[in-house]
Amino acid sequence: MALNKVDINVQPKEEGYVPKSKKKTFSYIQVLPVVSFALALGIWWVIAELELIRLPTPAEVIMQLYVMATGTVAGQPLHFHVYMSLQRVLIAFVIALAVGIPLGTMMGWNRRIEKIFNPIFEIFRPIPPIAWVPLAILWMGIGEAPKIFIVWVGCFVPMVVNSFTGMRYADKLLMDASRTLGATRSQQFFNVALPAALPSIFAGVQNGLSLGWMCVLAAEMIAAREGAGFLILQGMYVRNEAMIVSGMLIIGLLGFLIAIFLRYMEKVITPWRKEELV
Amino acid sequence: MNNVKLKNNFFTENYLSILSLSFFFLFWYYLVASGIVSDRILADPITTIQTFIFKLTNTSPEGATLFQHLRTSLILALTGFSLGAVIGVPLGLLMGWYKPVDALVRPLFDVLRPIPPIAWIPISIFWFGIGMFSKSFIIFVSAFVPCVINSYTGIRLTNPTLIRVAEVYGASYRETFFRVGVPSAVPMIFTGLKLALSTAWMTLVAAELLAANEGLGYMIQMGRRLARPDIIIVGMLTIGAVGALIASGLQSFDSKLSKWRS
Amino acid sequence: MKEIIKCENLCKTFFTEDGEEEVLRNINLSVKENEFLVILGPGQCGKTILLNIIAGLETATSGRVLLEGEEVKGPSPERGMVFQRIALMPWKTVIDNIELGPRLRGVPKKTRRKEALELINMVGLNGFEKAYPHELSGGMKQRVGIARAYASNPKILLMDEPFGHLDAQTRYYMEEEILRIWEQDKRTVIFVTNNIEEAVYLGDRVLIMSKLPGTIKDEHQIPMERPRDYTDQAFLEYRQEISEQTELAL
Amino acid sequence: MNQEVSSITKLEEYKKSREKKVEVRDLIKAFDDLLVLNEVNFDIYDGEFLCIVGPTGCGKTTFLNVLAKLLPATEGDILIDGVSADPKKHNIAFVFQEPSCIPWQTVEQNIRFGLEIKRLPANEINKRTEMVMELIGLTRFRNYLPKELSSSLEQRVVIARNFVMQPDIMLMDEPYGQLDVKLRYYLEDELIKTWQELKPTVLFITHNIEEAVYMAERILILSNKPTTIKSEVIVDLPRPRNFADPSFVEVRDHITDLIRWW
Repeated sequence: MALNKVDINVQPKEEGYVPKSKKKTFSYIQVLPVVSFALALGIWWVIAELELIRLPTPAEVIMQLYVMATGTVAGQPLHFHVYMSLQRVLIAFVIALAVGIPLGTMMGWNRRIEKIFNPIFEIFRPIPPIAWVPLAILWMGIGEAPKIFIVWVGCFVPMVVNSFTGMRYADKLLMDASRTLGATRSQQFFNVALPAALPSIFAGVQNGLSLGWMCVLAAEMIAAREGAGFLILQGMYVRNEAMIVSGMLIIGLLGFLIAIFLRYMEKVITPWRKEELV
Repeated sequence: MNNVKLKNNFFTENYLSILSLSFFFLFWYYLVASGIVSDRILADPITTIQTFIFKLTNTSPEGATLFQHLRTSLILALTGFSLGAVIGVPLGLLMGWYKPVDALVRPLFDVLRPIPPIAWIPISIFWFGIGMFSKSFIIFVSAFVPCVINSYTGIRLTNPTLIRVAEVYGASYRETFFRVGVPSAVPMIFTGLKLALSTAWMTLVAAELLAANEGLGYMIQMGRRLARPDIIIVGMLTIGAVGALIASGLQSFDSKLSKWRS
Repeated sequence: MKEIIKCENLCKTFFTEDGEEEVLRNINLSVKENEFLVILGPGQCGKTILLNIIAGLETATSGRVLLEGEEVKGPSPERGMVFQRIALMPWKTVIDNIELGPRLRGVPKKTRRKEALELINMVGLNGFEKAYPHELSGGMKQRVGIARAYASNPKILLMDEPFGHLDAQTRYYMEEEILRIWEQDKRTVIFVTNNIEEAVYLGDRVLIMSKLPGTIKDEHQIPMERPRDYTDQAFLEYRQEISEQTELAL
Repeated sequence: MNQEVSSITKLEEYKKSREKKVEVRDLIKAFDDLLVLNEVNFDIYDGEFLCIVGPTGCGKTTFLNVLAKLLPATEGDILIDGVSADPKKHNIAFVFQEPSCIPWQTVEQNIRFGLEIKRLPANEINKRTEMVMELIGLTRFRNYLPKELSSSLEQRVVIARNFVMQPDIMLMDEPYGQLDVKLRYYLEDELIKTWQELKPTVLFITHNIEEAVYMAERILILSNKPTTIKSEVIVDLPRPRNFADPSFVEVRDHITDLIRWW
């Protein structure tokens, strides 16, 4: 079959190279995700029905979600628990932002500030935020304060670390370029170092938020009367596995929404970056 | 910008750090000694050191020496961590290399991925009680996810030219996986391992705070119950130091293995 | 013609823990107004460091750099620089990158915007004002680098192997482009390269540097007129003559 | 006119005196409906140094990938010794334009890479590796990592890795495109010396006409897209050739007229 001799003068974009053996499995790939979901649901249903391990069937989970959404758990409606968790994370996150990023950037930009604060920071950095729970409770009882403090530690450390590396390893070439254009030291800070460090600072914000989200769950499981973490622990105590699993799905969904929000914010704050691969 | 002074001794370079550290410890000591902060909620540095030495060999008050706590925690963390790595890394590599595996596993993985490892504690205790197995399972989950993600990214970033080099010499797609794909993913695999380790170490503490009768997490929990801030601080600093030690071990192993990177 | 830049026995030695490394040894050169001077040297011969010293990004161990007779310390907009790794601000659009110099010097918005648009036209980037660097090809990015240097209205343009990273075909084209831009808005140029053909194609005069420690080994006037042809007889003779002087950097 | 007649008879004599090694039959390559290679037909003779001259972006990388069977042809085929070319059965070598050293392997391991894929016996691999490292002067660098080599040295390692395969056909995609003229001539001389020593069949693609005339026994000229063979020229200048001598310049200008693509 003679192909039509197409007279193209525009520069053709040669197809991205795909190793030849990968290509031939293209046909049934689209079907697989559907298959795997169906498979997963099927397996879940079978295990639940046969009581191999105490696992609620998907139907029970949906029922549980409905019950919790309309009724109350430990005296509070579902959205209240979710609201409390998010509120704790938000407060801690904002404080961490206000303290962590300036400290990290200043330490990265000025050696003297680094020499002063870094040693102390290095003592506390390796301590996992959840290890602060006992001391926090000892200091602040079991109200809101200790939970917000734990989440603050979780958000604070990655923000400082990433802002520091972002500033310290900002591309020297860009600094030189700005100097040849007549930039003063402070102009270099605001016009070059800070924007160049932005992606790394933002990575710190992302890590901080996901770590903070983990910490609020831990804090709520150890000493709380409300919150998403308390929800799933409560499910454990009343031995209602449907409540645990639905609680986990809610937490997973919230985590997912936070991640989507952050990816969107990344586009807003650093619109000039290429799409990452994965 | 001019050339570095030939001989810069340690003191002139770091006098600021030494000053700030000593100020920090003095301030900490002053807070407790002067009674501004009661010694029932904060222990001064001297007491902390004394307790540290005491705990090295004594089991009181919570029933195990520091070493026994550390041993329990390490065994738990490292079993969960190595299981997570041994299963997570190969899976991530296979997902990144073979489209069918990616299409099959990816949806499941993407559903479970946003659930933080700590959220697995209740269901794990519900299923397996509060024994060793339950906590190892939780730590396995916490280490498994970062290993899969970073190995997957690592192999996806393989330089396509190197794949063609192997294929031109007649290497099958499978052989290219071992000769080119896996070695080029090694640096990212290590990034995943380091992340997995820190997550595992943190999840361990959470699990031990909730349900344990030995381990560093249990020790600091008991410190709170017995109003012994010195035991809490000793426990916290040990957790931090050991975590940092293992991380630096992994780092040196990593820099040896991927020194080929520019 | 007036002398713009003069270097008087410039030396540079790096002092590191494991001993001293002498990089430049009494470099003496002077560049006339609107002269296109090429400094040609093998890979590691300190030519980039020499350029950085003239630009004021690095200080010499001894010797002086005089701009129109006065000694200079530190960088200044009169000495515009074009870098091998291009060094555009990835977060700024093309026009913002070009306006950076004037903005830092406090030039009012309207005038610097007008100048920037003229420069974009001069370097042939019409229509790409709002593009980000990662959307541009290598050649186009370097055009922005050139426009940015011109925006500071420099007395001298310092170019550090600006086409070193481009593929062969783009490189030939960019060599023509830089000459076209230079003819349009004449400035004194010091162009550093390790490519002999590029040196013969571009330079009024070519200085050849030896391997480390870098010294000026030889000087060649290239009185051919422009635009020159890579394959014409005289060009090949100059190329051969200079090729024999340069040291092979395997 | 006679120059026309004599060049045809020269071509016939040239072809009669040699044995066919590679045959390219009605090769067509299209991405969806975009035609890139348009019925390409030519033969390559055993032990020949054939150059193909074409503008950048005339689909020469696709052309080489199809020849090396890295990319399936839409129509037509490539035969080696009469059999359809297959990287697994035949020894195909490919020097890519972009750096293709295996970054985590030393120079010696890089050179052995292809031989190990072909599963040659160990002593044969050692013998050949030592021989080619000696021939191309890389013995001194055997334990260097690619990141420690200059770009020209790295390219020589890649060339050594391909020569050592004793390939049926060695494809070279503008390996010296980025290098300075002095360095390029040095490496071209080295390439010719190695080719004369080991006698593989070489297909060398470049946009630089002077380079093609300097090295080739025969030159094929590609048209612009969609790519086809425009014309064929025999270069029977004695070696070593000199770019300044009149007969060289005459051949070079003749080819420049034939091309006229810019």
